Amino acid sequence: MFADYSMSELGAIFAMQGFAGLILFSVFVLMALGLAIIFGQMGVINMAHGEFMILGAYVTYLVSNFFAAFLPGIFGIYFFIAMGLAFVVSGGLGLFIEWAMIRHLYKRPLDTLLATWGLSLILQQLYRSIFGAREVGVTIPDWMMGSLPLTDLIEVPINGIFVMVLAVGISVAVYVMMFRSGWGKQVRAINQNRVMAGAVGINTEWTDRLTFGIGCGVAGVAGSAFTMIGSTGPTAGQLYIVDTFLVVVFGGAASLLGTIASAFSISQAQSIMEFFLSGSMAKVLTLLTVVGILMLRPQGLFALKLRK
Amino acid sequence: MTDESSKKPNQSQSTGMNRRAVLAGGTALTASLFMPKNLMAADYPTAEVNTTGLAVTDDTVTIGILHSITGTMAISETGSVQAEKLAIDQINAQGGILGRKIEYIQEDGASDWPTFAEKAKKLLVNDKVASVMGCWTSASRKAVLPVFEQYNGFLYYPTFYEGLEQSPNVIYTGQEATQQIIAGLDWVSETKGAKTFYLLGSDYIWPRTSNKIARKHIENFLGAKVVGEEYYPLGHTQFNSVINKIRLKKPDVIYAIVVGGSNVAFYKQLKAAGIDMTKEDPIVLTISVTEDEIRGIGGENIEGAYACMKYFQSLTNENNMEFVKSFKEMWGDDMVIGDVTQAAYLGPWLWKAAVEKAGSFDVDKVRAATPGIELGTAPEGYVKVHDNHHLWSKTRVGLAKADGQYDVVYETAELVEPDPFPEGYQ
Amino acid sequence: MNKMNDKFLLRVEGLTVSFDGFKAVNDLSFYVEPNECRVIIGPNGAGKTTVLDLICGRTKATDGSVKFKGQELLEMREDQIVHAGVGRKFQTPSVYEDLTVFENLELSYPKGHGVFGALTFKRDEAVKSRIKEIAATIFLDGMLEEKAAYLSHGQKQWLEIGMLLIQDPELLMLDEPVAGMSVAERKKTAELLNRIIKDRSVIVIEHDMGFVEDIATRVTVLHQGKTLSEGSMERVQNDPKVIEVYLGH
Amino acid sequence: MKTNTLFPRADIIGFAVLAVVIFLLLPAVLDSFRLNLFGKYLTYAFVAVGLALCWGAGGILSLGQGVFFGLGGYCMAMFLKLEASTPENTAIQSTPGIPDFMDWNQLTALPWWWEPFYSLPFTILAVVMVPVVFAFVIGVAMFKRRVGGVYFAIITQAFAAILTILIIGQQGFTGGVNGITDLRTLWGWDIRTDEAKEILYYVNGVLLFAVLFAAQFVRKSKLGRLLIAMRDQEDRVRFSGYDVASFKIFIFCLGAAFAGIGGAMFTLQVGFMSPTLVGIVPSIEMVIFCAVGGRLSILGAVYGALVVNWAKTTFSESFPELWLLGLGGLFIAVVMLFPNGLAGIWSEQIAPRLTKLISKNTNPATGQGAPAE
Repeated sequence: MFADYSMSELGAIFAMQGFAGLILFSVFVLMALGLAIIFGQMGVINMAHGEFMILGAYVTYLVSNFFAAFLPGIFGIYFFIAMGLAFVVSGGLGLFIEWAMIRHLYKRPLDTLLATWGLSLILQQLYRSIFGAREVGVTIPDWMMGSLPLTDLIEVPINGIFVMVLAVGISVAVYVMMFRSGWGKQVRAINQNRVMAGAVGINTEWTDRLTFGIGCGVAGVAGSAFTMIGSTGPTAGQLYIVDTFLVVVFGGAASLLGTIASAFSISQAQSIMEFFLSGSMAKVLTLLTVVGILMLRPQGLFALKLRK
Repeated sequence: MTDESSKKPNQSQSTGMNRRAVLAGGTALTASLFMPKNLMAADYPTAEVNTTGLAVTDDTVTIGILHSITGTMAISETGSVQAEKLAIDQINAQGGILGRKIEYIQEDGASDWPTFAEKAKKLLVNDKVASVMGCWTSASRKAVLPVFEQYNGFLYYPTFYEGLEQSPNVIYTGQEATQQIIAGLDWVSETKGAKTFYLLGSDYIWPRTSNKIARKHIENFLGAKVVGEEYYPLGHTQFNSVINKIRLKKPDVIYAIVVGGSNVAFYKQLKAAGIDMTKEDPIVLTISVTEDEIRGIGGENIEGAYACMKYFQSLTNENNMEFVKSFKEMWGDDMVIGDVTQAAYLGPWLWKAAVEKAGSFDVDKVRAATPGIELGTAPEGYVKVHDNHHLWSKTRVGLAKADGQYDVVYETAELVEPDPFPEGYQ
Repeated sequence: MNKMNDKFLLRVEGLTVSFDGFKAVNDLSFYVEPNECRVIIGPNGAGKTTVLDLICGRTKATDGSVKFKGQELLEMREDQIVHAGVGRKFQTPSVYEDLTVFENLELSYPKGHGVFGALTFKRDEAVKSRIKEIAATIFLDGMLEEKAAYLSHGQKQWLEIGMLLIQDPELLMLDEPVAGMSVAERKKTAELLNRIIKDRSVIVIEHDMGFVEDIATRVTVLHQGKTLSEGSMERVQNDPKVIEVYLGH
Repeated sequence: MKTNTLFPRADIIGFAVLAVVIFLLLPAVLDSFRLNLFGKYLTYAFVAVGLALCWGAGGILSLGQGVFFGLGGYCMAMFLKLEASTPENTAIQSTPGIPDFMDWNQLTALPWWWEPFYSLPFTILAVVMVPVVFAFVIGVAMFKRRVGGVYFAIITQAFAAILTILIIGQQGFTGGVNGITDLRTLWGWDIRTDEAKEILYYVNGVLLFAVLFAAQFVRKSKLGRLLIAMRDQEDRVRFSGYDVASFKIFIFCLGAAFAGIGGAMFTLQVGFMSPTLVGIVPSIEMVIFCAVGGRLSILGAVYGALVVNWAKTTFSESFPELWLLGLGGLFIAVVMLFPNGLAGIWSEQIAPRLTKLISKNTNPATGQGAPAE
């Protein structure tokens, strides 16, 4: 396995694979954060999570077209505006869906799974009707598509760094919201005891709606960022759903830190295995390992031991 | 393949043919095909042209269109549907076939192979269609194949594919693997002096079989070396690991057969990783990216890569200029046309030619008339149907440009013979 | 094993459980004799319910030992503990609301507890008469065909007690059996409990001091996961430590 | 005591109506093509019935039933493929006598684990036992550790993903993304003819009824009541002295066995098996069949499979570009408005009125049961 490579190459392998793993880690974090908020804090299984992400990607596509047509001079920065808009649009749709659908199903978590699956089918068809069945190409500003050569073997893609910075930024933002703001306190209070939270004057209805909306909004930002590395088509969202759920569940559903830790371990494992095995087998082994560990430790990596 | 239908063709018969003669004959025929033959339905009584109960009336004939309109494959199959409808419209405008207008029944395979089989059966058994334009993936073709053989339907299949098949009930209008692969490898070896290759693909039969053929050709005929071969699950979107491997192995050529959404991810990540394809270090050679796919990838992300297939939208021959113009008129100016779309466009025309040659819609007669059918009006240039139901066609290499089009940098001097069961490559 | 000549039915020794460092039960020991009615009292959060959870296997102990008739309960699954002869009633009534009273009792009938047994279980005369007998004991003999969902809160509590009785456990653990009951129901329950504790050992958690006085053989006062005081009702009531905890906070 | 009899009157009517629909009505009104289609839909009903037990009664939602359906189907397909790959039929291959896709992938000998599938009895056993063993392993690992609810659903979903990737990736052994195609005969009997399809339809129907009887037996046994008890008060069941995990494992394995039989019948009637039937999407769709029919009702599950698939076919024939909207809307509507599905509409809306009409002196407690309940 190692025999084919020289020492310096091996060093470079580990450096590059470590970095590839970090990019994958950031991708997982971005995918999973929105879901971790919704699933972890509300217990809602949002099977349409991938479609919310793709909505963000389509928003980015539209904004990029708009800038290319009307504001070519500042095309280089359109991406930031697109991400903001993706948050607003996906989040807004999230608010609406919570109001129309999710709030009626809080007592039936498994049913949210079915209803949101229906939603995902509808969204896919809407995307197809509006944007066509083909993938759309999102033009990324040139400065984001290059790379920084460190040595002649090691190069660091700029969009990778961008995704990482974004992942860190959003994680911090979510952390601050959840643990340092009044809203976060309310969310956690509701998560622990809905009735009591309502009794002490927390507007549980609005807090739920906002939580769901923010989770969807974060998904939209993730989708917007993924236009740099992935495809944008009506069914692209389905590619992410299994990975995303596994990351969240593996981390221990209620814990943001767990989600991040689990994204880290899965991504590192996968990227190291990918180097020494073929891609398909690496994927199978990663999934099997995660599932195996989950069977031994169903509560996930991080979970509070609670007094029942 | 297992029944008598798939016996290997008698190769001596076709390989012995003088290709120049074929070409010459083709040019002559081109002219005659441009003239709409005014065939009147009255000259061909329904009872005579349709002895097997197909959906043929005195003034119409019904065919089926069977592609995925929904699901993951809709991305790829949309272009084929559009091309087939365009061809049907044009044929009808010229007076139809044997004086009958073509009507079509369109069914959705929904990217689901059992659904393809179900719909194929519906088209053949319930709708009695005279022929079917359809399928895209090998899996869908494999699913419908027994249906077509059982009910004696006639399928025009447009996609370039892995070969290893030859059914009496299918006409393969795309290239089989050796046609597409070998010319490109020869070209990159001769003109670019490529010595080392890294083979990469999505994990299913077409990339695997194609890479198998490529590997044999590279190792046995070019005397070059394969330094890596790798497959990723369909829909995989993370290619940083394989890009790292490629960087370490420093191959002269990355031979990529990645499909669908993975394509977009692969080329974007390749570019972002600092591999500038325009510098040709390494050269990226693909057989899976048509103009259609570039729309999703973004021309700027694949600029400098080479693609090897039989058709590019930028071909400058008259047939193609006319075809591109009509296609855009019908479906919009922003449309692009890829290899498969063009091959799908050939389907109705080839069928028309075969029916007229047979003077009948009966599948058996059409089948008997099909080998040797020539089409001078094909956008890709002259094509001819081989005894093995595949097409003789030229293979070309295109260089991807930032605007999403290919510059044709090479084309084979002569038509390449289809060889679905290539000896020495299995 | 000195199973036969052990004076105690249940020996709890050094029992400890910690939740992320917080020790809800801390090095707790106590012993229950056959036919004893032990009442556990203590302020909220003292760890009373957790002790019952630990004994019946619902919560896994961090340390210590719980021996029932010489068997180590901490190493057994919940259902094995039940079969060993320990029954448990929860604080909030937990009955199967979608099933009838009869079916609720039938499921608790100590036969056909394996997969195969449950498939081939026959509702014979012995089963029926035993269920009727228990139903009469718990004042529900007229309601056998009602769905449990339609019972009042008190009736559900009785039904759950009945589900335990039909198992005929040697040790019965009751968590606040009269909480939330009307005065009339409470009186009937006291009467019921007095009847059923006669021929078995019982551990009861209860706040109602009058009720405790009525039934207790001995009382254990828990405070912050430890025994604060133990003995007869009278002794405990006069223990200055107990008075301080209950009145001095 | 209604729950103690295997067939309360309402259930007898329900079974009889379904038998009339499957054995008389559908064959009478449908041509052989449509009948074959309904035969295909009915194979999904096997899965849906298993789900009605696991999920409806037991509260165990598996999003990986496609795995079991696929395993059963693949076992059958392996047998049929071996029978179709006689040395004469495959004479043009480099290695005659092995399935064509193996030859394309340079396999020169049949893998050892294909060998037993030359035997039909072994295959029939495998159709049931392979899914059951697989379910047993998953069940033991998960239920003994008390993984339940949402977690179980997601992990089973991951299994569906894993198996799909494996089948596609190991194409030399499995036929890859194409699946195992071009199946012809069963012990020399051509399964592709219209007559054969008709016979298979009836075989399918009979097997479905066998499965329904088994399911009814389980539901009406004490085990059935235990499942409901477990769904509502798992702890109480445990403290009534039951090893909850073993019951869950049992019902999960039973569901897997049903799904395996369905898969095998699918292979026989459709003529091939492919990984698209194993993955996440079909697995979720199977849950939807069950939900539409009414998750509590085994007969409802059958109607659910029929109605949803029929709607899917019809919709996609008439409005190919819109059928996903309809399907998605149907899911949402069922979950939000009719959580007990068709069976719920029947038993809550229609049946009470019917019962009132028919027998006025029936005790309301015993008269409320719908055939579908």
